[in-house]
Amino acid sequence: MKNRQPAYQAEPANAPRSAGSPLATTAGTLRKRLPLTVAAVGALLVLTACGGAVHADSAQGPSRAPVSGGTLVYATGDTEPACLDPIVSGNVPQALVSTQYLEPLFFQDENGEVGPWLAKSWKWSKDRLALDITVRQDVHFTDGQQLNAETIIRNVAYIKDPKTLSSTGILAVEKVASVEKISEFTARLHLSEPDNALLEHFAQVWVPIQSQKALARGAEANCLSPVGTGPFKVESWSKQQEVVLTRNDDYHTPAPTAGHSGPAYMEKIIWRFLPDHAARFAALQSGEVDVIDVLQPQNAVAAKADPALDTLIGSRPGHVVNLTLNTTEDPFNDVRVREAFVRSVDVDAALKSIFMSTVPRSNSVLSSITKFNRQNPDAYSTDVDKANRLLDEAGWTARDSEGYRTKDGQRLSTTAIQTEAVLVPVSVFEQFQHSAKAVGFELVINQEEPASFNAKRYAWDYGISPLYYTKNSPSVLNIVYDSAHIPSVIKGGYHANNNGLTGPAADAIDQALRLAATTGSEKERGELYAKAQQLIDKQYLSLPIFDQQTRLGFRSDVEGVRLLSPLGMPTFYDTWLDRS
Amino acid sequence: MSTPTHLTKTITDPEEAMTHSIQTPVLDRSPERRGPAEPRPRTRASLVSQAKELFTGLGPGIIVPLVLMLGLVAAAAIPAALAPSGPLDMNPAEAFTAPGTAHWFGTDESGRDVFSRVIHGARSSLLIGVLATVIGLGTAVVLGALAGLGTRAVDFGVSRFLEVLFAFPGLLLALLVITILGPGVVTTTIAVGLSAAPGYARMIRSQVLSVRRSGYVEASIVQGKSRAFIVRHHILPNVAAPLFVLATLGVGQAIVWASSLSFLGLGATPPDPEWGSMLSLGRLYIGNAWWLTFFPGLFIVLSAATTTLLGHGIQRKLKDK
Amino acid sequence: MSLDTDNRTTSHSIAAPATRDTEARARLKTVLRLTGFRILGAAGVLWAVATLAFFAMRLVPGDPVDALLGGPGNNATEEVRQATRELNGLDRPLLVQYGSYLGKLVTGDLGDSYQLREPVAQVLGEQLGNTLVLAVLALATAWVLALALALWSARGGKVATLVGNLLEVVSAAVPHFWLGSLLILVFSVSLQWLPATSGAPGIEGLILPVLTLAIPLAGFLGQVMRESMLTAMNSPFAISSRARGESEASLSLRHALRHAALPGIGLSGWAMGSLISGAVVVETVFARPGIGRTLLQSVLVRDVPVVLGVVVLVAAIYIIVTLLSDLAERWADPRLRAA
Amino acid sequence: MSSPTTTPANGSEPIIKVTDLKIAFGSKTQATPVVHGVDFEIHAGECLAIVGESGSGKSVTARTLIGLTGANAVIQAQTLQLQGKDLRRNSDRAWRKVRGAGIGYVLQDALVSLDPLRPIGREIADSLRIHTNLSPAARTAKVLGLLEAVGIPDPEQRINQRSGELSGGLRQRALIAAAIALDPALLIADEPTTALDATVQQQILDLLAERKAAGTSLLLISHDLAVVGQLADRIAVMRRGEIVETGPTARVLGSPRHEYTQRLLRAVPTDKPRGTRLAPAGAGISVRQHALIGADRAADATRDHTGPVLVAESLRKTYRNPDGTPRVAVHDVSFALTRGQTLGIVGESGSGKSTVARMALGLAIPDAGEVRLLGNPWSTLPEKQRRPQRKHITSIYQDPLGSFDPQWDVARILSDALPDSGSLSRSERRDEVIRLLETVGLDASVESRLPLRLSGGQRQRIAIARALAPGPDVIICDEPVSALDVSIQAQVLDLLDELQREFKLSYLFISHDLGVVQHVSDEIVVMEAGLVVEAGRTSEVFANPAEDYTKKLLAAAPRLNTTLTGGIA
Repeated sequence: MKNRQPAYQAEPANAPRSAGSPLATTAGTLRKRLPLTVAAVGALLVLTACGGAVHADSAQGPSRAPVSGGTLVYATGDTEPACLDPIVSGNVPQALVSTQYLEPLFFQDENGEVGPWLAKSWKWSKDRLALDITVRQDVHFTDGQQLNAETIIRNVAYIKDPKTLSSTGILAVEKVASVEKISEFTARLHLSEPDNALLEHFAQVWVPIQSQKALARGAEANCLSPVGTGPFKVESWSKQQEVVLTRNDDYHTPAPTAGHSGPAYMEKIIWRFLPDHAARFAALQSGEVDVIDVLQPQNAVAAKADPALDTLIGSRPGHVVNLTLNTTEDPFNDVRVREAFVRSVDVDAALKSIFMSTVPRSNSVLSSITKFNRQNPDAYSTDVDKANRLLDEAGWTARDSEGYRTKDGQRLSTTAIQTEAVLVPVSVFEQFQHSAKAVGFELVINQEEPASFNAKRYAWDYGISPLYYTKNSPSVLNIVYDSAHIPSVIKGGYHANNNGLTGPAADAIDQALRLAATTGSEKERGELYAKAQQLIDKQYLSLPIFDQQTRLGFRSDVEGVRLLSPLGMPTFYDTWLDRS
Repeated sequence: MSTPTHLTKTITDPEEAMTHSIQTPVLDRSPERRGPAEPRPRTRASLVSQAKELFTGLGPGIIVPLVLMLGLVAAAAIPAALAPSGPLDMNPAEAFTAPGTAHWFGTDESGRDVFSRVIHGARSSLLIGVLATVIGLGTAVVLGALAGLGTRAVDFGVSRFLEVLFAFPGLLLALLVITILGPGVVTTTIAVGLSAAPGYARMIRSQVLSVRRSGYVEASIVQGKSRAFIVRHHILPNVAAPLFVLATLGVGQAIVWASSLSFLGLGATPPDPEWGSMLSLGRLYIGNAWWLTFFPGLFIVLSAATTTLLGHGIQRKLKDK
Repeated sequence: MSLDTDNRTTSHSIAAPATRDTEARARLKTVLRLTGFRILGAAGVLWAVATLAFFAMRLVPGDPVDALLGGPGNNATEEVRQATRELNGLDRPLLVQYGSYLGKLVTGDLGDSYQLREPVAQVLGEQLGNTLVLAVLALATAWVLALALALWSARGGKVATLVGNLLEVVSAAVPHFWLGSLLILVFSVSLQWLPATSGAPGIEGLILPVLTLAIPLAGFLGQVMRESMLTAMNSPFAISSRARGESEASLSLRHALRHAALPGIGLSGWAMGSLISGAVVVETVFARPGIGRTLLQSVLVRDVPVVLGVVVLVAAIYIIVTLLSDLAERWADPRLRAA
Repeated sequence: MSSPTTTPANGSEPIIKVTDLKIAFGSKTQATPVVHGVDFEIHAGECLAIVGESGSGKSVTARTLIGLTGANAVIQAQTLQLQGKDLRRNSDRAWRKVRGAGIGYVLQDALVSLDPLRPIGREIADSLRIHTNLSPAARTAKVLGLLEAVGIPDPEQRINQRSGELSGGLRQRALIAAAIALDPALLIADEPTTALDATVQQQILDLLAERKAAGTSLLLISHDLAVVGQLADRIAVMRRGEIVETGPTARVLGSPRHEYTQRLLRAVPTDKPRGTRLAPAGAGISVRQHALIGADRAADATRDHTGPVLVAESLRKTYRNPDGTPRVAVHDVSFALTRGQTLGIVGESGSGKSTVARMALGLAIPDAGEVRLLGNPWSTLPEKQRRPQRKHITSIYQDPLGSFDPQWDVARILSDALPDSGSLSRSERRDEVIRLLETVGLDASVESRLPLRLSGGQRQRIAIARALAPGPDVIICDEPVSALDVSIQAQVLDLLDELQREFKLSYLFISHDLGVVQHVSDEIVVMEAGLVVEAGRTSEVFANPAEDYTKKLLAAAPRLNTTLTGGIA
């Protein structure tokens, strides 16, 4: 490999947040040193959100001046979106591609600070129940429509229309009761209650600003060719094959972190869908494609050894990839058993072997780039003696013929559901199964296909479930840990909270989270989220494994590949091909 | 998934049987082929020599696959005696060791010995193959016998039903079965078995029909034998022999198809070593650790080819007889 | 039993030239009659297939609403889910849904894909070409490979027979995904001769997938073809031909090849089915768009209309190919025409 | 040891000359000899017939002349010359030049000797393509001429047909046309008329006679003395790889010198009165088992039935073709079979005689008319009621092997055929099996064999034993000797005759072979196209056939010159 040091911005600002964590890495070291991770960001499971921070950008101090023109072939390992407009549903695969042609109102930088983008300025009312947003006056969508206050009104209405079938977007504007036009370029959002995460929501590509003219065509047409203000526009979409994006020649609204201004260098991007990991990497190796994502750890190792290939890996914000424990039934209704399980398995060994040391461990339920994350290695370290002690205390003292612990004739056993598309490969479970057995804990692995995986998850038919939730805000905790989101323990159906904890311990967590969401003070918000994390850690509701990541592999002659905060999605605005 | 069955079409197809019966007398008339003037008498005393004759009569066409098959069966029966370590013994520190003296087939991502896992995997892979074939043949025998022995209406009904099943390509049928029942070894076995069933059934039907129309069944009717007698003493025994060949040929294909389902993520439950799922996991590491893909694949090919060769050998043997 | 055959030949020998026209017409009538029956039967089979698949998909765990909402793992609220259900008529009684499905099916309407949000007919139309190109090329390649191997090994003495037999048996035992992976490893990654995926236009992208599909099939066809080729080479008509001074090479080309091809033609229907099964795997390995991948994907996300569409389409293809191969067999083998 | 060398018909160079030809099969070190040194020669325009039974080595000898003996054959000869050229050291290429051009070869079974997938025109044109430089058009013209020459009507249409679309006779003609395409000096015809109906057989023989008249030398291979008698100038009788006797046809047939030749001639049933022994005494079987179980036991009321044992009244049977059109196999057939007598049914293939047999056996149910057995209803009964009566009527088939379950040994086949097999003890049953075997002249040791391992004659005897086992009144014999060699046929016919007299059996004897039917039948029924053409006392019908069809049939039947055969006796 070409050993050029990437001009990856080192981000000291990032350090305080993640200081104290062994994870504290600069982007510089991340790139290549820590090519990450695992499996498919099965968009399938990806949830979404707001808040949080950054990570990203990349690219290199090129040896020569950027060249304009050419076609970039990008192969994604994520599933093909059903709709190119991320308002409809709202998942990672949509975010990946729509980052190239859609832009939100605000820009959230790597420190979690929100700044202007399509919006020029904003102003909260005293009671924080109204927000005035003034947009730039010089922006036209690629269909000629000018950006104005009406645009915001139409976009919010579109999101809220039940026929649009929005999932992520509708959650983001949940608190927005109505929108009012103040002037040609200023709109006022009226809220039903204060929402600390609202600006973060409007900094997501899942809540982009689209041409009202285009939206008026209806969801079906809009899905095929959403119209935004981004550096590229959707040219065509051959389902199950590729999306073709062409350059927006009038582009002049780059994100604050962009490396240049004016139109993008690439003339065209072919966005191909290649879900098979081996095939995708082989395609990169043979030069059929220029960039791939969902780069497997073993392939990252191979890319490292290949001078023709480079890698770029960055974390995504939100709830980390974790094993969520179902507290609604035996044996995880006992916190001692939950901790014993967490203490018995060796996450580090798994990361070292299966991921070939390419993925850093997470010791927090929040991603290392999410604001207010609090790494807690003491809580999640392996400690077999303690696991044994806890299980003894919990009454699992007898042993059966196979060496498993029993209580009242019942074997200490739990079932993990697993599916290809989630980020935790089955070999990790196999190792956990092996180490759990050492303390007399039986772990049964149920491999499922995505649909039955979710069916079981909805029905609470699991002991352990691998999960994550992408959102650029610590408020992701409100979604996945608030006990209000356990609506259907019996009935089945979607539930954001998958640990199912109720009772006083849950009440304490709820209280901290709810206060954090509405408090007017950012400092207090930080303290409350820290407290909530502490409570969550203590209850051992989940075992954090690693951050979700964007993992790119690309040909070494592709310059200027960057990840865009806050979601860590790749952007090809600065990208050019060093091919002569 | 019904592949092997079609290969034996040559012997079971009534059309074919007709051409044979036309040709046989011709061959019989050529002097060098003319039946033995005085066939060797068989006495009980010569049991030993008979056994000897049986074995020398087998030829390498049967002996080589037979020996290989015995090896695989041994691995399935007493894996612990053959494998240096347990299939689940982990040592993450030794992950991805290349094949060598310590680990003949290398180690996998959790540091498990691939050779031991391949040996232990023989049991589930062979079991899937055998059971799937048993399920397929069992279903097929019922359907085929119904069609072959039943009235015209029953035959019509069953044949149409088989046609419908045929219109689902094997993997499609298996996919549906698995999505309904959920993935796992048992389901895979059932799915593979069921999807092979229509092919078998069609052949059993034609075999039953050809026996039913044979001269000896007619002779038996003339003797006043009952239907039940004819079914029990003529049809069943004469349908059973080709069935055995079918089964042998089917096992190999069942193993291959089961492994394909494992590849699609619908197969065996981890951490049980099963060649298909080992292979499909190993395929992710094909650029880094080829041995994870190569050896399980090799054993799938080996066992499938072995059963096929064995089936062919027996088929030839039956034909010669 | 032999009476039937005897009778037939006698009637032929008696047939005067004048009756031959009527005879030909009668034969055409027979073919048309049989074809008519087959078409009726085909419609019945399609109906049964659609019905079976329809109810089977209802037994499958997992909620089709997820497919409508962007796949399993969407975080739609229960209200949205219910709205979606109503919007798509999934809240109606099962039999009503079945009735409306059948009603649409008769008019050729396969419904709209839950996940892709376009008519199933359009989805399949886009994908069918890819898979057919792959399958037909693979079938042709398998034929060529199998015939070449049969020709070579049937004439080449003991060693060639053994090697030929081994090659056939082993290729027939190779799982597609393993073969595909190895081919990619060798030809795309190491040698970089051929692309690993079929995205690129042109023939290069097809070579590896076609080979992956063709080689195991060639193993099967080869076994059958060689068997009938050997039978032909040892049959009285071959001796008869040798007695006219025909050389072995010419004999195998002029006589045996046809006989070897016959079972291949007869197996085409089955081969097509197995190729479509194989396409599910091969299209996944080579990231190639097509019916197989669409099927797998739609089964996994419970995109019911697409699954049903694929099932019906594949059944139709199977029926058509079987019909064609029967006709081709009758055309190629006059013995069948008489029967 | 070999027979005296043939006398040249004239002084010219023989077309083919063979001396001391030895053929063995197997490896060089361990070869099984099949032909032990035969000599013969054929001159221009001459026809030599090699006659022998299966296994005599006659076909191998013929094939050796064109170098197609087989891969593992070891051949030695003092002389092997075609038109003076030594063939012994021929290379493969040289052999190919001989085949088709120098020697034309007509294989025995035309049904399978033409490629079913190629038009006969192409098959015939092959020799032309291989051995000449004729253009395709010229070849086609020549083929048309050949088709004309061998008497195939409408050559323009037939040229594009495949063997499956032709009748047996036309196929054989096409095969001959292919063999004579290049007008070879020698034409070898290996059993050219086997499996053909009598009338067709006669036409083929006429065709071969024409070729001979045109100057082609003929080597005729046959098992049938009557067939070769018409055509051959000289006959060589072959047995176990040796020529036992050679001589001019009239002499060999008229005053055979070798005992084997005499035996063969004696075995020909044609024109031999009913009851004449065909096989020499000692080789045949005399029935000693008077106490035949079945006969004893069957002495029940039905035995007392006087009048015909089997009566058919206006039988009619229609089958359906694959395309759904009806095909009438039997239009209207009536007959009555008297106890202790044989009724012969004779007809060519497709005449419906086998369907009649099936209806008599209750295997096919007549659409109209009725079969009565021992005066009782038979064809009208439901199968369940027919079953207990089935012991009264049994059958013997043309293909005994096909009528035996391949997995059953002889003992099981026979003991299974015994009536009430439940009431007999194991050893009683075994005794009866052995008595049955002895009755049909077989050694008890065959009881443990599979039928597949028995010779054709032995198999047919087992079939007869099985038919006897239940002690029947009527036995339906459907072409029971068609697949047998002459001498075996003679033994089987003798056996049937003796059994009939011993047990007062009645036979319905179905055959296409007029000679056999004439020999065994008291009365005959001549069938054509599902109809009875003529019926009556055998002697009368044969002496004074009333119908044209019968006359044609009788005329076509090959027969030995009676005055000559009379000389043997």
